[in-house]
Amino acid sequence: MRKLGMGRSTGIYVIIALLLAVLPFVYDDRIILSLVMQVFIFGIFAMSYDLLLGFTGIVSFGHAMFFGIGAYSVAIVLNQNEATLFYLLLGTLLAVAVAGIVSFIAGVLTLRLQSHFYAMLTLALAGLFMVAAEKMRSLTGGNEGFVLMVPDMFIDTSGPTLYLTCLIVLVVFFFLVRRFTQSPVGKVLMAIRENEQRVESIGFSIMYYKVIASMISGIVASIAGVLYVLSLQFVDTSVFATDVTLDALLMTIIGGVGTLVGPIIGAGIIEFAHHWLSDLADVHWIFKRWIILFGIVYILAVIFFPRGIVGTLQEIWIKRKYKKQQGKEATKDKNEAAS
Amino acid sequence: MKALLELHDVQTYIDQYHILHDISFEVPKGEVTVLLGRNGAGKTTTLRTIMGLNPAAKGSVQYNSEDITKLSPYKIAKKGIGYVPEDQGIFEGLTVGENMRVAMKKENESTHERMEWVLDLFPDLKTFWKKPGGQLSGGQKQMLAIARAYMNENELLLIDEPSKGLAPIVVEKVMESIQQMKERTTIVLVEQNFLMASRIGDQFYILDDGQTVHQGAMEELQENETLRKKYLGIA
Amino acid sequence: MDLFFNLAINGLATGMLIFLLAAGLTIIFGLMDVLNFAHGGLFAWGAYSGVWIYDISGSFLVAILGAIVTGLLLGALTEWLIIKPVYGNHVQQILITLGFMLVLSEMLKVVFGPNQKSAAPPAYLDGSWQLGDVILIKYRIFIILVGALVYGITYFILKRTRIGLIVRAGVMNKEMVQSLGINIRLVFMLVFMVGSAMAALGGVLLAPYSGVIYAEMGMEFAILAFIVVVIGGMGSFTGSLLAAILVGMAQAFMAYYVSELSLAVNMLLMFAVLIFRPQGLFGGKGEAA
Amino acid sequence: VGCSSDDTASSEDEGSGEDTGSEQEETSGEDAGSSSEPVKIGVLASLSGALETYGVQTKRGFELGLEYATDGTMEVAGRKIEVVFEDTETDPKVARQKAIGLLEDEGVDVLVGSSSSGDTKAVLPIAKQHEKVMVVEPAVADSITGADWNKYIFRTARNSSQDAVAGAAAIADEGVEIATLAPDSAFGRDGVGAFVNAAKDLGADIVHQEFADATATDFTANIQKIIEADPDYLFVIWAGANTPWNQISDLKLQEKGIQVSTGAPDIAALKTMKPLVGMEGFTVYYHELPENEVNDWLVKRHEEEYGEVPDLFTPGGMSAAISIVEALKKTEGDATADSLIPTMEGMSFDTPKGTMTFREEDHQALQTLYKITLEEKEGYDYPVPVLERKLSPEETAPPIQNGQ
Amino acid sequence: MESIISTKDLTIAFGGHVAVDGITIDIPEKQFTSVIGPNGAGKTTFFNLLSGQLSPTKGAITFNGEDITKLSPTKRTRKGIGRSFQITNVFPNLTVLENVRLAVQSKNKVRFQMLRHFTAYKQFEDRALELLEQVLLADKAHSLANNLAHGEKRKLEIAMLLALETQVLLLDEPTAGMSLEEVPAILDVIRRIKEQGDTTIVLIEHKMDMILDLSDQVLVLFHGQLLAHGSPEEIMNNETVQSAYLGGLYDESSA
Ligand SMILES: Nc1ncnc2c1ncn2[C@@H]1O[C@H](COP(=O)(O)OP(=O)(O)OP(=O)(O)O)[C@@H](O)[C@H]1O
Ligand SMILES: Nc1ncnc2c1ncn2[C@@H]1O[C@H](COP(=O)(O)OP(=O)(O)OP(=O)(O)O)[C@@H](O)[C@H]1O
Ligand SMILES: [Mg+2]
Ligand SMILES: [Mg+2]
Repeated sequence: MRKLGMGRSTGIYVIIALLLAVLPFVYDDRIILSLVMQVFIFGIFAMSYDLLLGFTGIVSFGHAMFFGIGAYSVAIVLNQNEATLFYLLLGTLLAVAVAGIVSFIAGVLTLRLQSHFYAMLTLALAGLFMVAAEKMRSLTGGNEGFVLMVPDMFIDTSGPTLYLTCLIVLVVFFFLVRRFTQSPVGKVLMAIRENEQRVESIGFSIMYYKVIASMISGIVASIAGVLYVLSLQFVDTSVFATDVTLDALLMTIIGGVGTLVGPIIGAGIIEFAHHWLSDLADVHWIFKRWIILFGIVYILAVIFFPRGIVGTLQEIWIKRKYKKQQGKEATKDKNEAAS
Repeated sequence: MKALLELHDVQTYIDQYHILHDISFEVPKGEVTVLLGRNGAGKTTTLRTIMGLNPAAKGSVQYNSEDITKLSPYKIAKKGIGYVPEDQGIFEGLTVGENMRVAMKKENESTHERMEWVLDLFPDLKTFWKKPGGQLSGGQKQMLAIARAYMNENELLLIDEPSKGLAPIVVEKVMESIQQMKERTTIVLVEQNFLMASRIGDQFYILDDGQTVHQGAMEELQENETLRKKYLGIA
Repeated sequence: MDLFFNLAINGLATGMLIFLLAAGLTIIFGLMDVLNFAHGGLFAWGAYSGVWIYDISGSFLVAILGAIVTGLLLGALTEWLIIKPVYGNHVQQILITLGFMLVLSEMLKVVFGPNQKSAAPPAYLDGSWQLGDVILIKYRIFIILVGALVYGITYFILKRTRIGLIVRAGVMNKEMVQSLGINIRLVFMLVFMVGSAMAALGGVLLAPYSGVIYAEMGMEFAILAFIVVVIGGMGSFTGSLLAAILVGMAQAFMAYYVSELSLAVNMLLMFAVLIFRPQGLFGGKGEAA
Repeated sequence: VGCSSDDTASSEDEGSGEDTGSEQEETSGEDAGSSSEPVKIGVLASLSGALETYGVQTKRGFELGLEYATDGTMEVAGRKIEVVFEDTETDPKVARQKAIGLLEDEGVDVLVGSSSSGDTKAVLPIAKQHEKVMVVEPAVADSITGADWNKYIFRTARNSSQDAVAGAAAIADEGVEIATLAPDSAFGRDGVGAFVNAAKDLGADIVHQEFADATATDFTANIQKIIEADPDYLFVIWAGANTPWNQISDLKLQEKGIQVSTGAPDIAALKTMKPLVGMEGFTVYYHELPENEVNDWLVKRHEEEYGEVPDLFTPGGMSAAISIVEALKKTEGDATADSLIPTMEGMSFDTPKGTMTFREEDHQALQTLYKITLEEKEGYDYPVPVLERKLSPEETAPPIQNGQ
Repeated sequence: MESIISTKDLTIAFGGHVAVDGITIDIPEKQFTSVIGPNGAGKTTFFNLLSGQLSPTKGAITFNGEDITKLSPTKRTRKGIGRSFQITNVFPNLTVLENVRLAVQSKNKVRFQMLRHFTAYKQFEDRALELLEQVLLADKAHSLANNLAHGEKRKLEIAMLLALETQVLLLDEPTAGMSLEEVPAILDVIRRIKEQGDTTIVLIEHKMDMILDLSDQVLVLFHGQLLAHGSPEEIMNNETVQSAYLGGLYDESSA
């Protein structure tokens, strides 16, 4: 039965992905399309965050670091060489390598401690990366960043090529990460989230698992950074900012911690809410202060959807099932009593 | 005699789960009432409902003829009800001494006397006075939980499985202490140690699947083997 | 030597200012285990309301009191509306307090206008004394004194009364504390109000210090406060004081002697502490004081 | 869906100044070239967030500029002018999205913006892709007309180098010893670099360069070092909220014979500079400084409209509007880049700051800057910039940095 | 008799307080050893040392002739020392079935498989369900562990331990808080394992009847030291044990 359910959800995801893939050919509001593309990019990023937070129970306050590593690796490689696909791939490999190494080190240093140490260490590291990007001005142009050339096929950032690339990367990583979370290793991660000490005493070394989670998460995040810089054709130190981490965090929480689709939906909600609320500025003066409304959305989300959108839906679904079951049992009891 | 505590048709939900279906019983003043029943029968939930920690959705809890069903836990506690929870409720980061201090509503002569009495009862607590509660052994935690509840002048004590994890000699001490407390305090006891329950209980209720299914005087249960077999699975 | 004194005194003053900022956070975080990202917002509101009151009343003392009252009121409101539903859940605390932070900062612009505001110390705290080549800036000495006072009073309350104990117990096991007849909800609210008032006090004192206040100041300084709390050891009140002073001093001396690294001082300090002494400089047994 | 922006300030609400462009009809962005169609201008500015004040100044200036340049008709060469303002939120990502929206969904012919250099840089490549002219205002980074420049980019704002040259002109002279203090960022470093060159050209000695953490609250160490260097002047380049002014005065720099000099900021920030009364420096604009009709009109209209005087970047917004309208007059309404670029290269136009000229090589507008002293004045709650002398466009012309 | 675990002068001190004090003991293979002693005697701490949760300040532990004093708990579990905990220690937000399945997975050494779906390991699930049947918890298989009553959690704890199929089982008060009715069922489970005869069991309990019923040998700890050591009968008749540990209660209960 579970197998069947799994197949069905996969089917639904594939259909949604296909619908999104034809979107740019039937709908030509470029601003919406580029917004959707941002949702893909931040969906990947938030998903990587959820792998840490939702599945392994690790909080990071410096996840932007990996995003920034991805962005700067590609930007610098493309800027220092020719803007060809080859160098793009090379930059991406560099991003993955650097993100992998940094997440490995951060993980090894702090993951044996309580989880907020990882949070704070990554915060510190992200800060140091930001300063480094600022200081290495010959490479990075300092905090004002630089405009970069991208391979020809991606020059039209609002065209379908980049859009489809982002979508494909999202879909691929979604299924990879999902498979990962449902693998035996994924199950151990969830167990670690629940009770670390107990995981050790049933024979798993938690350090390996936490470092694996940290690395995979960091690498996936760096891929999001790569796409981001492609979509922006510009990079500056703001990619390392705490705001970026907080965005991922908010997307994850709003969508539903520990659900994988949740963060992607969260990314969609935040990007679109942001867009629409800020666009309303002329309808009424209050919308000029749309940030207030945005903040209120967060507050209401916690109060009414404490487990995020997807988490809350799941909960409702489970409750329904339970009620039904109860109902069945009750009628069964009655029947028995009657006989 | 007027009952100190009465539960009428109490029903309790935890989240969406219907845990207590129909609990009714009376606790006469000055006696020890024992709740018995298998794992998951709802004993702990019943005590929590009385304390207001899982308030009843239907039915009522009367204390001193006053309806306390919907009161918040601290108000209920203030009315003179003490509680020893099943999981001991130790403040793990606070030392033994601090655990005791938090529990004391006020400090005066009588609490000092009580303190001495309690520390005589459980000398271990004195030894480990400055140790964080989280580092105590299982049995020591249990002692601390009981000791805390003894610190105040309570009219009613709800005690959930006090003998759990205690060495036989300490179990005996706890029994004695409950017997001493009985002179001043009414007690509701959840206890799996039948020997202990039968020695200090005056009357019993048996819970099953969230319902009170049987009640009687303690002697009745001691004498009636079929009853014991039926509800408790022991001879 | 004069140079050393100048740097040290200014470092100390900066440290005390950071401490005032972090003190509320430590209390709320250390005692109540609440990650309050709106702390910076409360701080900014303290600054704005204080400066506003100073402008209309002309009395710095009234301004300070006004900021404290603002802090208390906002603290009560925050606890009641925002924090109450999320005790014990860090993830939700982050989301809801960040949301509230946005509201608080942006409301500043609605109420006080979007421009930055200037603030100057009152005449009796303006200027400096010169002793040889050592320059004592009056306002900074004042900050050091206020910081010491706040520390002393808070330390006394935490050590000498049952309140600190009750709050910590309440965090470890709220149900049990309630079962002991304590209205932990009320206690939490009071503590939160005090923490917010400290933030507001920090805000109003910062205003003349840096000469200017702006709506985004909250977030900027809140991160600094968090860093100090971590360096000091989560929840250690004395730790925060010492860590704040350390950060203040480090900023002053690093800027002088290793100015290339001055951008990274805070992060490097935190990095070093996390690697070599992860429980924080003064953290240990979860002592609140 | 629902994203078509309604904030077009069309001629209907001319003179109302309020941005209630509610009667805006949908316009298709296609073939904007035909002369019956309105010319559409998209303005990117930080209308919320940290740079909100700058964004609002630009917006007001731009609206008034159109009004001025078209004599209130909001038409040029028979074509109506429509403006769409978009808020970049000082976030390059948003800036870019908004720019794409303006170009592709709104079909604007010319872009203007924006308040931060980062936002602007993120938009430069899009202007190029879409082959649309972009007038940069008020972002200052040199690289916009330098390394990151493309031929579609014009700038009415002054750039960092111009600031620096003006700053140098205000104080540097043969044998004068100068120390600098600036934030440790690209903005600060570029600015100091340009200043140092300009000051040296004028014969001054740079005795010390100090860079400070822009978010720091304590500048004691930095100021100590400057005191030790014992210059005649301290030239400060500062942007950002935590200002060093209080400490500069508390540590008695002036009494130690060190004169402080800097660029005067907008009025809100001037209020924080009370300790610097007497300072010599320069400014981009202060409404009492220029003497010309355009400025008189601006000050008057601005006071009517908003009840306050124009501020630092208001004339910039106005200049951008004027430059576009003037260019369109010359092309007779042809808003394509092909005809606008040659027209605008070398074009001179009258602005509240006097005549500006887009330099042919890098499209940077050469313009007047002002040497001032800050003085206390009756009726002002901030130190008032008082004119010492005008620094002519030629005098402040920055080096050409785009390799042309 | 072969000994499977031996300790030599095993000692641990927390600050000044010596919780386990120079214990030298051989635990015979495939036998049932019980550990008794007053509260705070150091029984749980002794277990923590054996299973690696704590490392000793002094002394050594050998397992199957190999020195394991420095090994992590994980390594020791893999080598064959499994334990249950005195305080309930499960994965609260996973279902009962998942709790057990994780242990089964560990037993089968599926550790770093990250690409196959977990349902590909159907046999794990079957085995987990089988274990839940054994401890009378099958009907709760799909509840969250968090929602179990106390006694039910104890049973889950045992199921997880059994899933590891280790050579040695360290049981720390497995039946504390379990209802009278169900204790016999759990005892049956333990007894069955004992009768299969290939597992070494070490049990901490305060229920004397259980100890008497099951044990081959009994260790008595007192203030961290090994006070006595012998057959159940010998121990019951030891006067010090009588007065310090049992008090009067035991006599009556056995009577
Ligand atoms: N938080 C909860 N959510 C859902 N169900 C719960 C929760 N807590 C308890 N239950 C269920 O309620 C029932 C009664 O639990 P309760 O703890 O009252 O039993 P008990 O009689 O005290 O059992 P024990 O003797 O094992 O302590 C059990 O079946 C348990 O699974
Ligand atoms: N982590 C620790 N830090 C400090 N002291 C500890 C720690 N763990 C245990 N102790 C102390 O060591 C002593 C032995 O504890 P242990 O838990 O081994 O007792 P036990 O024999 O299992 O008792 P019980 O029957 O009550 O479970 C106790 O006094 C306890 O307070
Ligand atoms: Mg129970
Ligand atoms: Mg024990």
